[in-house]
Amino acid sequence: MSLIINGNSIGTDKEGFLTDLDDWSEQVAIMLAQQENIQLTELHWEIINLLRRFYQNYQLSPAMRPLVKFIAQELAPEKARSIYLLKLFPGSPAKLASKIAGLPRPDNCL
Amino acid sequence: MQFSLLILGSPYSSQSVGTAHRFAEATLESGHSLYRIFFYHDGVYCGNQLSCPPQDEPNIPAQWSALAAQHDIDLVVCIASALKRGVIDSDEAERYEQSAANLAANFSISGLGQLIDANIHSDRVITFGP
Amino acid sequence: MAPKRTLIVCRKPPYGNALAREALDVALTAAVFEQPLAMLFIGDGVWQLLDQQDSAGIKQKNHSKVISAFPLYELTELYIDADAMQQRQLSHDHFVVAVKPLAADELGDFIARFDTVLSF
Amino acid sequence: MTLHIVNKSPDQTQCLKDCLRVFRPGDGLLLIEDAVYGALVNSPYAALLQNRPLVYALIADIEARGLSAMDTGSIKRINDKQFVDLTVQHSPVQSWY
Repeated sequence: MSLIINGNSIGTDKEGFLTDLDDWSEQVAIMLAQQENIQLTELHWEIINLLRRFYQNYQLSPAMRPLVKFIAQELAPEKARSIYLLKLFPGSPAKLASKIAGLPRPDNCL
Repeated sequence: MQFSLLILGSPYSSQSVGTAHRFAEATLESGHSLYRIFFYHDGVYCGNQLSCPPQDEPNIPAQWSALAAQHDIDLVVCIASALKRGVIDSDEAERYEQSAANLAANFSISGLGQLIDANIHSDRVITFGP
Repeated sequence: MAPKRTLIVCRKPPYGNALAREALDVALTAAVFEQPLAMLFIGDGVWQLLDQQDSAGIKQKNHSKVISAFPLYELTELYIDADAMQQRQLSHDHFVVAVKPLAADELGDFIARFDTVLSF
Repeated sequence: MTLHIVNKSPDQTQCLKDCLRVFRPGDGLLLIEDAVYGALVNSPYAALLQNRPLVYALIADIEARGLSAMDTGSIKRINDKQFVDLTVQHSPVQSWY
């Protein structure tokens, strides 16, 4: 699987996670989001940038609970709720947002 | 009592895998049950069905498969340990676009949550270090 | 079912063997499943806690960065072998997270309080 | 009471020494695999292990290594089923390797 951006092919796995994390760019994020039928707004970007910071700090793709805690710490308590994240990234927000933010596939816990 | 085992050693490199197998048999002979055997670290190689030992050495993956089939024991290789070491089932092979799968019969590939679950449901979790 | 008290004992230094990192993954998973958990760093395991680790040169993931995420995973029951710390002339300032010291004569009783000990 | 299981020879790793630092009266100690060399009365580590109650060594490992006829002093030799019994009688069980 791959995305084509400006004529360059960018590898992803079948679920859309980047093969090479260094390929990530804002444009890649927009395309990854489009594949999930998500139109990125400023509120999405706020979470995406936060996830990238989380990964930089901890080298982990977060599970829901630590992500929520990190949001409370870094953004605002009212955004540190799974309902808020579900609205932006429906389904499994931590996994979906991690994918769009160019983080590695989270370890399959189950 | 209900036991689960955590196996970390590599078959054919560490005796610990054999010790764990004898221990598993002894628990069953003593009337206990085995809830799950969780293979982590190099232990995941126990799930490689492509092992081809000489005829006068045990086929370790086949031994575990047989024990599991006979006593209905859950054999789980940790997905994070297994995938990077090239132990893979057909679902994961498809996901990662690999040409083959090699997980031995009666093993499943799953996450560390299965170790946590085994701990919750067992009276004892015994670790066999590499 | 009553939650089981589980202790992860870390005895290996980081990087030389994957077990050090794999122990952290077990801890993170237990945290995600909201299982009560404590960790004890003994012997060479205390080296895992050093801050200032920079593993880029050996192309491995940074061990201390993962440990620094522990508070976000609510992993706060962290204990250290005070003797091992002293032998290596380490102080709490060297560490990436807060850990509670246990003296040699406390270790055995401490370990015995748990239902399961997973040792790495 | 804790059961400690050690599987490396005392010269190979710190694990026996680390284990004995946390060992309490009443705890059990089982030597398996390469750790059974430590069970010999003539081992340099005999002083650490002899004449303590509740120290065991696996017979299969003693036999495999050609140590059957050697003196293991006060250390009790047990079989695999007795190994299981020890893990039933003790909690928690900690492995040192």
